[in-house]
Amino acid sequence: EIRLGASLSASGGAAFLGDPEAKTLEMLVEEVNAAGGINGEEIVLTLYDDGGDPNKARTFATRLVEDDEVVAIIGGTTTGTTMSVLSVAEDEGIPFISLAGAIQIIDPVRDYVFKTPHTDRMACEKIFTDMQTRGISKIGMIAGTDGFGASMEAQCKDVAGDHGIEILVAETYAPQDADMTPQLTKIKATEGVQAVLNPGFGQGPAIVTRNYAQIGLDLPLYQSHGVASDGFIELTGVEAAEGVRLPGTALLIADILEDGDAQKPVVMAYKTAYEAKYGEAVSTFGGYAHDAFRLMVDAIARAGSDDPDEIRDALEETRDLVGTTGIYSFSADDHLGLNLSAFRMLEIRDGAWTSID
Amino acid sequence: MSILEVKGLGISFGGLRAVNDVSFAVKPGEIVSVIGPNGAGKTTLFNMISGVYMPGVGQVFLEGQDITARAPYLLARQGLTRTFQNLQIFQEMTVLENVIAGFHLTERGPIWADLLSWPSARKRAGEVRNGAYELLTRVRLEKAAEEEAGNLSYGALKRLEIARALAMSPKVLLLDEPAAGCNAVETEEIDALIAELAASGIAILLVEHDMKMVMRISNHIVVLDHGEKIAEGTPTEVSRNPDVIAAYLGSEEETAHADG
Amino acid sequence: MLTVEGLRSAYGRIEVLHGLDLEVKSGEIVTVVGANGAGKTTLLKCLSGTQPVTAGEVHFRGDRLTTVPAFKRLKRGLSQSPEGRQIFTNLSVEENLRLGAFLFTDDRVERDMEDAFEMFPILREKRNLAAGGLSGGQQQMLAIARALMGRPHCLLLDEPSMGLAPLLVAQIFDVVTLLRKRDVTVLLVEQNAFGALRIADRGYVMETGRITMSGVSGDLIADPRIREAYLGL
Amino acid sequence: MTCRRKWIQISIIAAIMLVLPFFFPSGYYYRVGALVFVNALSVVGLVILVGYAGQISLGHAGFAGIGAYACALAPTHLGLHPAVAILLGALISAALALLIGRPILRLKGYYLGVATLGFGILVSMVLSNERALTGGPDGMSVPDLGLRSLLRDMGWRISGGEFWYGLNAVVLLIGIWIALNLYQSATGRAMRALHGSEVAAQTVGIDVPRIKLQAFVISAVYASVAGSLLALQNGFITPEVAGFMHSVEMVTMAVLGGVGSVLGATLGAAILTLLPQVLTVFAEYEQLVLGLIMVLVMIFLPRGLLPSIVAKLRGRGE
Amino acid sequence: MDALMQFIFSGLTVGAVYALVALGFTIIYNASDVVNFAQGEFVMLGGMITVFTFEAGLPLPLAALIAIFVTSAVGVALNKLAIEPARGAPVVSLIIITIGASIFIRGAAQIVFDKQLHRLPSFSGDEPIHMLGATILPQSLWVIGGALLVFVGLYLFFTRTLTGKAVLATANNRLAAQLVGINTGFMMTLSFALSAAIGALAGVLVTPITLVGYDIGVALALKGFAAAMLGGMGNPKGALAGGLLLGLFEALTAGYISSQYKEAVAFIVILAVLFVMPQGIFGEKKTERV
Ligand SMILES: Nc1ncnc2c1ncn2[C@@H]1O[C@H](COP(=O)(O)OP(=O)(O)OP(=O)(O)O)[C@@H](O)[C@H]1O
Ligand SMILES: Nc1ncnc2c1ncn2[C@@H]1O[C@H](COP(=O)(O)OP(=O)(O)OP(=O)(O)O)[C@@H](O)[C@H]1O
Ligand SMILES: [Mg+2]
Ligand SMILES: [Mg+2]
Repeated sequence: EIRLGASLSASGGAAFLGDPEAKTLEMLVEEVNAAGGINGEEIVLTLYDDGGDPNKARTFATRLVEDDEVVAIIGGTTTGTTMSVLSVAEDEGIPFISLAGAIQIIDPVRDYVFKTPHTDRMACEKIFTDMQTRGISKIGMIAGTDGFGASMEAQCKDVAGDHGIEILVAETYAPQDADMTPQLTKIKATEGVQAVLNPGFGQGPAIVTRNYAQIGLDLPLYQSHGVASDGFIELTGVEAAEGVRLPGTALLIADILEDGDAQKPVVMAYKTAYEAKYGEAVSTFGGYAHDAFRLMVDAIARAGSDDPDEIRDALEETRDLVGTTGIYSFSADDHLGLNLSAFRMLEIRDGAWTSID
Repeated sequence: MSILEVKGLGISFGGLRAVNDVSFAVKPGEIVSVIGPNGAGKTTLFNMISGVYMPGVGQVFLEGQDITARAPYLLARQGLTRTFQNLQIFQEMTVLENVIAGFHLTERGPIWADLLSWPSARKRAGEVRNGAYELLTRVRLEKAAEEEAGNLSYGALKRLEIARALAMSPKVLLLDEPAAGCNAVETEEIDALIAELAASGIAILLVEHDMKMVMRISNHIVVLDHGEKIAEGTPTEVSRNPDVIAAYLGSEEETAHADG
Repeated sequence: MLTVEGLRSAYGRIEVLHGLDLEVKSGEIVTVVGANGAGKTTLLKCLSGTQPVTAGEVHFRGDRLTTVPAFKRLKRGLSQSPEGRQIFTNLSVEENLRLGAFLFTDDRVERDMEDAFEMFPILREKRNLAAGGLSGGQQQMLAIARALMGRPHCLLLDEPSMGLAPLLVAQIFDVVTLLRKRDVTVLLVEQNAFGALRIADRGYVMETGRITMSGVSGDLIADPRIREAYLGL
Repeated sequence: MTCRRKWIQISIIAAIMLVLPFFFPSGYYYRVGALVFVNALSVVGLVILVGYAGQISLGHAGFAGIGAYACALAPTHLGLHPAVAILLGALISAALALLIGRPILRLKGYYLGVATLGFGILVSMVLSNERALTGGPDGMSVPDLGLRSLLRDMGWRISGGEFWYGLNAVVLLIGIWIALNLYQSATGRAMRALHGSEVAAQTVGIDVPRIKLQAFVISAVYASVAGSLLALQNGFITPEVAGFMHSVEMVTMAVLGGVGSVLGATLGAAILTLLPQVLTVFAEYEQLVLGLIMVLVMIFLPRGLLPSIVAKLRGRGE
Repeated sequence: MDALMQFIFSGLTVGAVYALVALGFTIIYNASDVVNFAQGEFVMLGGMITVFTFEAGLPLPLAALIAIFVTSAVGVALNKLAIEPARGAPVVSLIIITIGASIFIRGAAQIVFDKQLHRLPSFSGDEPIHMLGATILPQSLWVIGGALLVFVGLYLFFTRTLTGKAVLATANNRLAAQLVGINTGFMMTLSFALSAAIGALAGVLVTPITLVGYDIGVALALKGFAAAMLGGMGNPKGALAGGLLLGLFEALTAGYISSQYKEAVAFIVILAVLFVMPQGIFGEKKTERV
C-alpha cells in the first residue's frame, strides 16, 4: 500500500475551499483504488481537518509524517496552513503539494514543495491584461481582509504598474460583513475610476456584487478566481452578476469547451464524477485538489516506489500533465509549472459563464 | 482628644436626604452608638465615614487629618475599618483565610517576593497564620477554621466579620449591627468582646437595634431620624428623651415587650 | 396542619438535621429557638422546599409535601420569609410585592398591597424605587410583606425581627398575633426568644440539629435552663 | 503544610512529564506534548486572572499574539536574538496590560469581557492589517531559537520535538511554581478576597484596583511567553494566534479544568489540546463530539474537572 | 450628503442585524445572567432551515414558520438537556456550556445541511428604493422593521407583563422566585424558546442580504454581544440602540476613515462609552447595598 496524507481546512473560515478539496481527494482515492491502485498498490489516504488553524496544521503534518508514516502530503488549503506544513515537509524530506495561492510557497523554490493553484500574481496579471485590452487604466479595488483577499490585493498592487494600471482607491471588508455599500459609495465617488476589482472568496464578493447593483455603479466589475464557481451566480442573483468578469479555469466552462481542448476530457470526467457523487457543483478549489492528486499519482507511478525522495524527483520531472487548472510541467526552478494561458477570462452572461479569450 | 470626628456630614439619593448635617466625635477607647429607626441613615453614615460613599457635604477627620471621601483601603491603612450589615464575606475562602486576609497590611510585601515564595514572604505568612487562629478562638470559630466560609450559619458569619476586622488591629472600628441574628446569650458575648476592645483603646462606633446592649455598653449615643441628628448624650439621657422615645424606642411597655 | 417526622437534611455529606419531629396545629403560633448554627434556618428551608430532605416526611394540611418542588408549595398555602431577606434587589418595591402575589390575578392583590403599605408605610414611599436601595430594616419589612402577599395558610418566618428597630419589632409581633386571628398559622424562628415565646402558643428548642425540648410557651419561659441559655436572664 | 502540598503537586506533574516520553510511539507525541505545555502555560496565567481574582478576559490571545510576533519581528527588524525577543514580548505585554488595565478593570463581569474582547480584536486586526510588517493574514516565519544547535555543538543531539517538549515542560513547571507561590501569598489571597467581595477587601486595606492590575499584568506575561514559545517552535506564525477563537479556547481550557486550580488548568489544557487529535477518527463528526464533550463535562463536573473530581473523591473518603 | 445617507442606510441595515442578535441575548440573560453564546447558531438555524425547506418546495412563509418553530425546539432542548441538568453550576460553567452547545450545533448543521453558502429570495424584490439621494434594498426595511417589532414586543413583555417580571425575578434571585411560586424551570424554558425564536426570525430576515452558511453564527454572536454590552445588557432598549449604533459606527468609519479598521474603531468607541458608562448606555446599575 501507499500512504498519502492530507491536511485540509474542511471546516472553519476556509471551509469553502477545504470542503470540496477533501471531498475530491476522497473520491479520487476510491476511484484509483477501484481501478487497481498505483502499480497494483492500494492508496491509503489519511486526511485531517485543520480548521484553517496553522498551529493545528503543523501538528497534523507532524502526525502524518511521524505517526502515519505517509510518503507524501497534499494540502494546506490556505497560505497560513501551507506555510506550517511546509517546514515539516522540508525538514523531513516529504514531497508536499500545496493547494494555496500565495507565491511565497514556491518562491524561493524549496526542494519538496510544489503547488497546483495559480499564484495570486498570475490572476492579477490576467485581469490587468484584460483591462488593458478594454482600455482601462484607472481602477478601484475592494478586497476581503481574509488571507486570500489580502494576499491577492497585495500582489495586484505589486504588478499593477507593470500593466499601466493605477489603483486610485483601495477598500476592504471583513469576511463576514453584511453590507459593503459604504466602501462602494466611496469608490463610486472617486473621480476617474474606470473599473473595480474585488479579490476575495466566500460571501463577501457576492454581497459586493449585489451592493454594486444596488447603488447603481455601472463600471466593469472584476472578481477573482476565488469565486469561480456556479454557486457565485446563485448567491449573487442573475441580474446583479451580469457582466462580471473573472479569471477562471477550464473547469467552470467545461460544457462549452471546444472539443479539441486538451483539458476537456479531464475536466468533464472530474465534473461528472464529482457532481454525481456529491450532488453539488464543482469548484475551482476541488480542481486544485484533483490536480494535486493526479500529479502525485503520476509521480508515484513513474517513480515505481514509495520512497519520498524518488517521488519528489519524479514530481519535479512531471511534463505536460493535464489537470483541471491547466497543464503542468515542473522543473528544478519551477514548482508550480503553470503559465498564464491556464487562466481563462470568463464573463457572466445571462447567468452563465462564457469565455471571452 | 477625639480620634474620629464627623462634621456636618450629609448625602442625598435622588432627592432623598438620607443623612443631613450630622456631627459628632469619638475618643479612643470610647464606645459611641448610633441608633435610630429603620432608614434613619445609620448605615449610610457608616458608608460615608468608611469611604464607600462619597459624602455630599461635610468632613470626616481621623486623628485630626481630613479623610473625607478617601478610598476605603487607604482608611484601612490609617487604622479605620468596619463590618457590614449585609454580610460581606469572602465566600470561597476558608474561615481561616478570611481572617488571614484581614491581616493583609501586616502580611503584604513586594510582589516578587510573593511570586518567588521568598523566605521573607513565607515568614510573614507563618506569623499571620498564628494571629488568625488566635482571633478565631476569640470569636469561638476555631473549630470551623478549615471550613469554606460560605457554609457557616448567619450568626457565625457575623462573628467571622468581626474577627476579620480585628485582624487589622484598627484604631477605629465601625460595627454595623454586630449582634443581629444572635440570641440574648450570644449577644452578651459580643457585648463583652466589644467592651474588651474598647478597653484596649480602640474607638468603637456601633450601630445596633438591640437596646439592652446599646444602653449597657455605650459611653455616648447619637440618635438619628430621617437623616438628622435628633439627640445625643449618655444612655440615660437619651433613653429619657421624649423625641427619642417617640421616634424610636416607643413607650416603656413596648420596649420591654420587644426586648424581653 | 404541619407535621414533620424524622426529618434529616445535609449540605453535601455533612448532615445538619438529625431527625426532627415537630408539629404545628392549625391556627397556632409555634416558635423555634436555638443557638447560631443549630439548624433552624435549615429546618425552614426544608419546609419551603429550598433544601433537599434526605430522610423523613413533611405533611401539610393532609398532603405529603416532602417531594413537592418549592415553587408549588406556595400554591398549597405555605409561604416563607427567608433568612437574609432574599428580595429582588433589581426590581422595584412594588414589583417585589406584586411578585409575592405571583399566583393571583384577582382584585384582592391590590387590596393586599394596600394592606402591606398600611402595615409598613415606608414601603409606600419607596414603592417605585429599586428594592436593593432600601435600608436593611426596610428590606426586612419588604420580605415579610412579600411573604404575606402570597395569602398563606401557614407562614414560615426566619428571624423576622432581625435588623428592625424596637418599635417595629413590637409591630411585627403584633402582626403575627393578628395573623392568628385571621386563621393563619405561623412557624416563627427567632433570636429574640423572649419576645417570640411571649406571643407563641408553643415552642421548640433546637440544639445542633435536634429538638431538645418542647412545650407550652409559658412553661418554656419559666424553665431555668432556657432562661439561662437563650433568654440571658 | 500548604507548602508541602505545593511541592507534591509540582512533583506529580514533573514526574508525569518525565515518564510520558517512555510511552511515546513516535516523534509526533512530543509535538503534542509540547503544545499541551504551551497551552497550559497560558491557561495557568488565566487562572491567576479568572480563578484567583475573578476577572474575566475574552482577549487574552492578544497577549499571546504580542509574544508570538515579538519573536517574529524583533529578530528580523531589530536584529535581536529570539531569546531576547521573548523577554521583549513579555515586557511589551506587561506594559500594555498596565496601560489598558487601569481603565478596563473598572468594568465588571460581561462588560469587562467585552472590553478585553475589544483589546484582543484590536491586536489581531493590527497584526493582520499591517501587512508590510507582519505579512498580514498569511503570516510570517519565525527564526530558530538557536538553542538546539547550541546543544548539538555541545554534543547533545535531540530532535525538534524532544527539544520543545523539554523546554516547554521546564517553562511550564516554573510557571506553575510561581502561580502556586502566588496562591498562598498575601497578594494571591488579596486577589481571591476581592473576588469574594470588593468592598470587604477594601476595608481590610487591599488596594483593589492595584491588585486586579497585578493579576492582569501577570497573566498577560504568561500568555505572552506562551505565545513566544508557540511561535518559536512552529517557526511560522499567523494572526490566528491572537484571534478571538484562541482567547475562547484559553478560557474554555481554564473553566473545563477548574478555574481556580492551577493543576486543573494544566489538565484542561491537556484535554482540549488532545481532544481534537483523538477526535480525528470521527472526521465529520469531530465538531459535534467536541461540543458534546464540553457540555457533558460541565454538566457532570460543573466546577471543572479537577475540583469536582477531588470533591467527589473526598466525599467517598469521609 | 448623498454619501452620508448611504452610509447611514448601510449602518442601519447592518445595525438592525446586530440588534436582532442582541435582542435575542436579552431574554436568556434576564432569566439567568447567562450570555448564551449559541445565540448566533439560532440565527444560522433559522436561515438554514428556511433555505432547505424552501428549496424542498414549501412556500417561503411556511418555510420560515417551520424554521422558527424548529429552532425554538432546539432552544428548549438546549435548556432541558444542557442548562437545566447543570443547575447550580457557576455562571462561567454555564457560559462554557453554551459555547460547547454552539460548537455542537454548528457541527450538526454541517452534517445535516452542508458547508455551502445559501441565499433566500428577497421578500419584496431586489429593486433598490431611492430615498434622500441614497438607495436601500427593500429587504433592509424588513430587517429594520423586524428589529423594531421584536424590540417593542420585548419591551412590553418585560415592563407590562407579570410573566416578564417573573423572568427578571428568576435571574435576580432564583431562590426567592421559587418562594413566591414562580416555576423557575419553566421560565428558563420559556426564555430559551423565545430567544431561539427571535434568533431564527433574524436568520430568516437577514439571509436574503447576508447569505447563510453553517458557520455564520460565531461572528454574529460576537457582534451581537458587543452591541448588547454597548447598549447595556438585559435591556431591550440597550440591545436596539447598541445594535444600531454599532452598525452606524462601522458604516461611518468605513465611509470616512478606513474600512480596514472599521471594527477597530467600533471597539474603541465601545471602550470609550464603557469608560464613561460602565453599565452600557441603558444598563441599570445593579443595586446591591453593603
Ligand atoms: N444606594 C442607595 N440608593 C437609594 N437610596 C438609598 C441608598 N442607600 C441608602 N438609601 C436610603 O437612605 C435611607 C437611609 O438608609 P440606611 O441604610 O442608612 O438606613 P439605616 O439607618 O441603616 O436603617 P436600618 O436600621 O434599617 O439598617 C433609606 O431610606 C434608604 O432607602
Ligand atoms: N450552605 C451551607 N453549606 C454547608 N453547611 C451549611 C450551609 N448552610 C448552613 N450550614 C451549616 O448547617 C448548620 C445549621 O445552619 P443553619 O443556618 O440552619 O443554622 P441556624 O440555626 O439558622 O443559625 P443562625 O441562628 O446563625 O442563623 C451550621 O452548622 C452551618 O454551618
Ligand atoms: Mg442599616
Ligand atoms: Mg438562621
